[in-house]
Amino acid sequence: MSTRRVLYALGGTVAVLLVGAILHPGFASWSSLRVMLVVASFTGFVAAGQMLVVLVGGIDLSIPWVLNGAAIVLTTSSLGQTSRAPLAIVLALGVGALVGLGNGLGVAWLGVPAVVMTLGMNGVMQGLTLGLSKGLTCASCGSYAPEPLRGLFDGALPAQLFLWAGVGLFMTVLLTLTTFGRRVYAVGVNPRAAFLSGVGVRGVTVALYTLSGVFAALAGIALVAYGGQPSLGLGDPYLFESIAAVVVGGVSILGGRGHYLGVIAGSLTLVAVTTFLQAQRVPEYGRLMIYGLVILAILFAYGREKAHD
Amino acid sequence: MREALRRVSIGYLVLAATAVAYLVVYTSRLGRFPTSFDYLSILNTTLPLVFVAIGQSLVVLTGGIDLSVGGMVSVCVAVTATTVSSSVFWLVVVLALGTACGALNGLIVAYGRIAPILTTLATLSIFTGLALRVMPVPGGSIPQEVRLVLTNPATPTGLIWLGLAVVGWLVLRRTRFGMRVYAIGSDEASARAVGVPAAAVKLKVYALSGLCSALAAVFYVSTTTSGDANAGNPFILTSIASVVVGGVAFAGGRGSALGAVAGAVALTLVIDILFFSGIDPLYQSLFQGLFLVVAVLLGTVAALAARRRRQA
Amino acid sequence: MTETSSMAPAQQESGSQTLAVRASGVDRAFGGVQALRDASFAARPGEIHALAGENGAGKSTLIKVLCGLIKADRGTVEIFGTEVSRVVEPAARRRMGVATAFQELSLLPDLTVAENLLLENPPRGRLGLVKRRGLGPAAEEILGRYGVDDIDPRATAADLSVAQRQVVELVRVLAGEPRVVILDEPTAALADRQVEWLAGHMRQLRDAGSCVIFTSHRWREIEALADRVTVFRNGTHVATRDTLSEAEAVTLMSGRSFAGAYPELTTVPQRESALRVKGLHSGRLHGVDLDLRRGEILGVGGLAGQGQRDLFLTLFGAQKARQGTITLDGKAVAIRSTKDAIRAGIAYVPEDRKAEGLFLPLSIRDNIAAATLSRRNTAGFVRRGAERTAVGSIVDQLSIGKGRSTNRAVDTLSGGNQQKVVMARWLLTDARILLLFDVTRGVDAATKHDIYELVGKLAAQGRAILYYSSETEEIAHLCHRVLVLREGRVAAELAGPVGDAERIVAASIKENHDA
Amino acid sequence: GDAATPAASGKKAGKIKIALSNSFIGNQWRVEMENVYKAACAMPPYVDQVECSVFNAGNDVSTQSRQISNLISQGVDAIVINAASTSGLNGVVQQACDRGIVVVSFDNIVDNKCGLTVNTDQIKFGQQLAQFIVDELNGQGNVIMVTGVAGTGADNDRNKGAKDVFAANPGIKVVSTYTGMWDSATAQRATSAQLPNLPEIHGVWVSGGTDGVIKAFVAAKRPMPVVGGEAENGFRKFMAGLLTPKVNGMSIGQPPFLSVISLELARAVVKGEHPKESITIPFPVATSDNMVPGETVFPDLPDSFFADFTDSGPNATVILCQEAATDGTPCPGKTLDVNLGTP
Ligand SMILES: Nc1ncnc2c1ncn2[C@@H]1O[C@H](COP(=O)(O)OP(=O)(O)OP(=O)(O)O)[C@@H](O)[C@H]1O
Ligand SMILES: Nc1ncnc2c1ncn2[C@@H]1O[C@H](COP(=O)(O)OP(=O)(O)OP(=O)(O)O)[C@@H](O)[C@H]1O
Ligand SMILES: [Mg+2]
Ligand SMILES: [Mg+2]
Repeated sequence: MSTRRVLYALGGTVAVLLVGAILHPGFASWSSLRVMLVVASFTGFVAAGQMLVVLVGGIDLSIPWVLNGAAIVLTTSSLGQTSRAPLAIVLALGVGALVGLGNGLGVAWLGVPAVVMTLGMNGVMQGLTLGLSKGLTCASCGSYAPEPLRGLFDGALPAQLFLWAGVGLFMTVLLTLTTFGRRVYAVGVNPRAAFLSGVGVRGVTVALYTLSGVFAALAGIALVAYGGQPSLGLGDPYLFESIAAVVVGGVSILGGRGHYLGVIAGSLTLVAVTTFLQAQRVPEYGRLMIYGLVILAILFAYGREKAHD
Repeated sequence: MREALRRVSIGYLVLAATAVAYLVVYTSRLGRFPTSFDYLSILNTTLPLVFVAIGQSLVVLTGGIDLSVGGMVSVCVAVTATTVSSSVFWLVVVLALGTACGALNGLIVAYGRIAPILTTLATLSIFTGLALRVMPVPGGSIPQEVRLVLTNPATPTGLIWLGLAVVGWLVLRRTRFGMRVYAIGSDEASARAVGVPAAAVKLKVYALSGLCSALAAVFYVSTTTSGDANAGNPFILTSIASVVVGGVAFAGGRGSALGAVAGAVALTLVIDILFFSGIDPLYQSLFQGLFLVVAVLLGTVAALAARRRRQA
Repeated sequence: MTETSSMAPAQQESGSQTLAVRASGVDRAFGGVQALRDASFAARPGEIHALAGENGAGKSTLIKVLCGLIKADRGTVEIFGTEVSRVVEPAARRRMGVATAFQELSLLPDLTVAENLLLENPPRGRLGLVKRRGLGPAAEEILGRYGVDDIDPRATAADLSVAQRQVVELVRVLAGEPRVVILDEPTAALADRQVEWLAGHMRQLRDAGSCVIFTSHRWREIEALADRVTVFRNGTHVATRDTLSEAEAVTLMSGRSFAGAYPELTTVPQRESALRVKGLHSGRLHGVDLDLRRGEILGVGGLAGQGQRDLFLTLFGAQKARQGTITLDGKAVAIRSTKDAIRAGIAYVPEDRKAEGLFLPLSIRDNIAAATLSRRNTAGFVRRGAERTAVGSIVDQLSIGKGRSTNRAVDTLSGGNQQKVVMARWLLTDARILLLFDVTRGVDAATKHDIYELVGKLAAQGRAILYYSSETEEIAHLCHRVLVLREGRVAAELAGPVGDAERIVAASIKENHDA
Repeated sequence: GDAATPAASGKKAGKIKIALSNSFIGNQWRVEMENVYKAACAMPPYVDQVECSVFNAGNDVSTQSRQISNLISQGVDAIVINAASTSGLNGVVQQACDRGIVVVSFDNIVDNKCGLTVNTDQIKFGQQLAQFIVDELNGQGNVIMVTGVAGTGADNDRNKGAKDVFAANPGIKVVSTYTGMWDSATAQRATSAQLPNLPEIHGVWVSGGTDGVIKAFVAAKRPMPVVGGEAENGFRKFMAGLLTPKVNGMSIGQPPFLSVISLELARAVVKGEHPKESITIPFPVATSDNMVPGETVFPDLPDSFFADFTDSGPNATVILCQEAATDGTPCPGKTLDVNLGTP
């Protein structure tokens, strides 16, 4: 059932690329594809976390400022020095994990609806990030992300793509081969039954939100590596985009169904559509409208809920 | 329903608490009570959010969510600001436009069977594009007479509209349609099974949300006196926040639009509280985030306590 | 009305007086499952017509097609001679006088009883607006008309017990005084007294000229109530008869002959105590003591809603106890979560398999393995080979799904098989204590029989079983001992097999006849 | 109802009250703009004459208009505004004007004519950068335009100015136009994605996010075009040759010190030292040839930092130090001189 949706999602990507290649020669060339893959990888990272919480019927709206906060932690703690890079990465991921943990505890233990908990957390992170850094992404330093990180994007086959493949492998293994993955789907499909089967529903939920924070932080690290330095508002584009990637990737927003492979396809589809429209020099208003229509078309193709009968 | 009443009253409680806090920080800061100017400006600036929140609460009551309110408000603001100065008749067109946008959402959700959050995520993009098309640069205007009738800065005409909105909801609540909205939110499959025409009701609910967005747009243009194609964006999250603070259950079926109205006013008051308490502006969003979580947490705790009491 | 025939009713009765309901040539598939194939059915006004068949025979599907909840892939449906196949909308059928109580209840959990009853026809005041203050009294009046006085019309539906919900659902259907009444397993959650109550109203409607259609897995109800019986098997009409013996019916339903309802209670409980409970307070329980011995099947009887569910949930760690001690194999234990319970060797099989047991879209294997994941866990990974073996053997043992792949989603299975999947999950845990809560609810006769035998076998293996059923008869025959709960306390203890359900009922209501 | 208008009751003999109402603080430019405002307030003459306060509104018009209403209640003498919407605050600004409060808006200005504005000519911004590109390319070549946030006045004006210039030069071919959302990261991603589909590019016109665009060219190993862009420190590092490759470019920035000029205008108007007139200030312009570390480019500051927080040269409107922009602390031992020009 959900494997079929993965195929649809991949089909959607291929269709968008084909249409692009026909209307705009060279659009689907390897060099173009490679860049789109790199750009899509950021969405892919964020969407990995978003997918995990969506699988249990949740949602993570705190992604923008978790991402941004982690990005700033990375530069301020590494000061651009290679020797401090490992520590900085751990710290940045740790921030993501900590915030995710907070979200998870709020949702699972305090029973705050996910929308509220994560929306509130986004505000909290924004306030903390701005207040603590005084708005300077790297307090009086001109340093860049440490050299090894910036190397992620060099070469004909950038390491970033391997990193994304690694994330893909991790997600797939986690969800399909581990007992944790089994529990995730069980909780997503029927939390009450999962609880009565001895699944630690709260624990699973907390773990997933924590992972979502980690993935947002990972995206922050990748974006800093990509641009050299963080900026304020770095994460803003990724909120709705991560949700869109998840659903275009065939994950059911109601929980319990979906695979990360589809989300990879979904991320690529979205980037391809945007890139194509910009290449066609469609004005901004047209781009927004067509983007919306494409998402609708995809939803009509395979995102429909079961008929009530 | 008593359960629902209890939940709703959380929204009122939060409102009461913020109102008290507002009075306290205001008077301690300025050494006097708020004047009619303050009340009027609170009223007029809240009105757009109040309307969006009512629309949003209707959708949430059916178990859905409407992210496209931002886009609908933007389109309607753009059209209002560009046309109404030529003829007031355009106000009717704006309301129809909003309703049509909402009905489009409703059609897709109810008959296309696409989850509300996804539908409205897509149409948000479409409506925002449309708004940009109508109004590439901010500007436009609204006739002074319209302004005086809708959001008069000197007399509380806004109260009339707020009152009408409240009465509108109370009437709606006392129609079979109103009962059906709750039924669908409570359990859509069951509601259909007992003869509720779920698709038709949802279509109407989303259309009403569009109408509310259009009304919000009209009031927005009336308070600000001109328009902007991005005007609607902030309403997406603030309307959701209002609904939640107002005690409407996200799963649907529980709560009331009046709670959402209370939530909207409370959120506006929080801005004022933060203003007068002299919080470092860099930390402002931190407190807004905390407020949201704490308000909802209180609601959850109270509901839990109520349940305990009843079971004991 | 004396002719008996196994011809399809549609042909049989064409040309006779107007039929209330007529379906012919109906096909309906769910994904890969053909729930109805070329199914026919007809019922007349002024009769009570029972629809019988095994789990998954397609009864509920037919009913959903009749009342316009789902569309037939093929075929026609007529209501009082009017073709309605094209309009798939319960509201439209309601206007034609068709009212239905569904197998999975359709009360709206967040609405009050009053709102549920009056949703589509609320009392109106001036301007045609709903009189919200009138809802309560109006609902009280309706409930009163049906002699229901123990349900507060202002209570939220979600707070009612299953039986109360069933009653409200039935009142909602009956109160419309419909010309066609369809009741899908209306008695599954009802106590005997309530079944009598329902039967009275069904007859009354019949006598007033309505067509009453119902399904049940309890033959004695069909026998007592039905004017005619239609039997379905594998989604097809098999026979419609005026009279039918149970043996005949079983043969028609299952295609095999089948005798004897309850297996004999051959085992004897061992001496050692497996589970001892002292002074348990939780939910509606106010101080329950019990001692469950190994190899014993201990029945928990009593009227519905006397705290049975609280007892089971608390023992399983799904509900907090206010007070009391639990001793396992002589050692005091604290069971704070379902995880604790499972680790201690306790299993709970719930009544409501869809809501509390199954992960419908997941595979049979995932469903069965769900409670024992950590047993086949190496460094976080599932040992898939071991899982396949373990699940495979239990599936064979319980003959689930006729030997087809365990990769199939559980929602493609019939109700009986789904119930077995839940049982299988718990048998895999090797639990020494089984809490079986109304596990035969809505299960067909053949599967029920399988379950009885299984329960006996499990006891013979030395497992301790706490058994609750909404069918007192079952408890009377299956259990070594029966505790009767009343108002959260053990009111009586009967030695089993009790044999006569009346004794349990009597003990349930002694001293307090309107309880 | 209180009979006295709030403004009248709030007025005191001593310091005058001037508040900054900023629509949001989510980007570097706004942070610097607020910092220099705070720094100025802590320096003479403002530290003695003015009681300053700063408010942020989360980019939400209704929040900002609540704050302005509250400022009216508080009885401030002047309000300095960077608006969430050029049109959205007209109503409340009118109310402030009606109560005799001086309103000065800058950057994202308020339409309402009753308020004063301190601004730069955004059409000219677009023209000047485009003209630079045209000149450097001798009127011949492929150009891409990276625009800002659609639907805003500044974006529209900048694009219009540039388009006019490019259209007037038939040898220039605008081969691609897309939005960078005035954000380096977004601009970098969009440019990266477009480049494989584009022919050789000779000139790039950027409304904002310039360093991101350049980084995308670097990553794609494309020949570096002539760049006309904003005043991001990262861009200027490329222009100064501090980052490779050295970029031939012109950098014009919307200066963060607009807030300080607005503060001065507000102060002067309240004190009656300046007529109630709006002012337009010239853009600080920098080109690759006149890069001075510590003045127009800052090696020790982030790329996203706006390097035009201070004006320079003999006709400078205002001169500020680095701490003012980074920490909002006053420049050591200095009276701040703001040159509003001759009215
Ligand atoms: N929504 C559904 N999706 C998939 N399969 C279904 C669905 N509803 C019913 N089925 C399948 O259709 C077949 C007929 O089911 P139906 O519910 O009609 O049986 P039934 O005779 O009512 O059985 P029971 O006595 O258990 O209620 C079964 O195999 C069942 O699993
Ligand atoms: N479903 C009901 N059943 C019985 N009594 C009810 C019901 N609903 C309301 N009442 C009674 O009617 C009176 C009026 O209720 P009211 O109109 O305030 O309903 P409400 O649920 O508060 O509506 P809203 O959701 O619009 O706030 C209350 O005193 C309440 O006790
Ligand atoms: Mg009320
Ligand atoms: Mg059935």
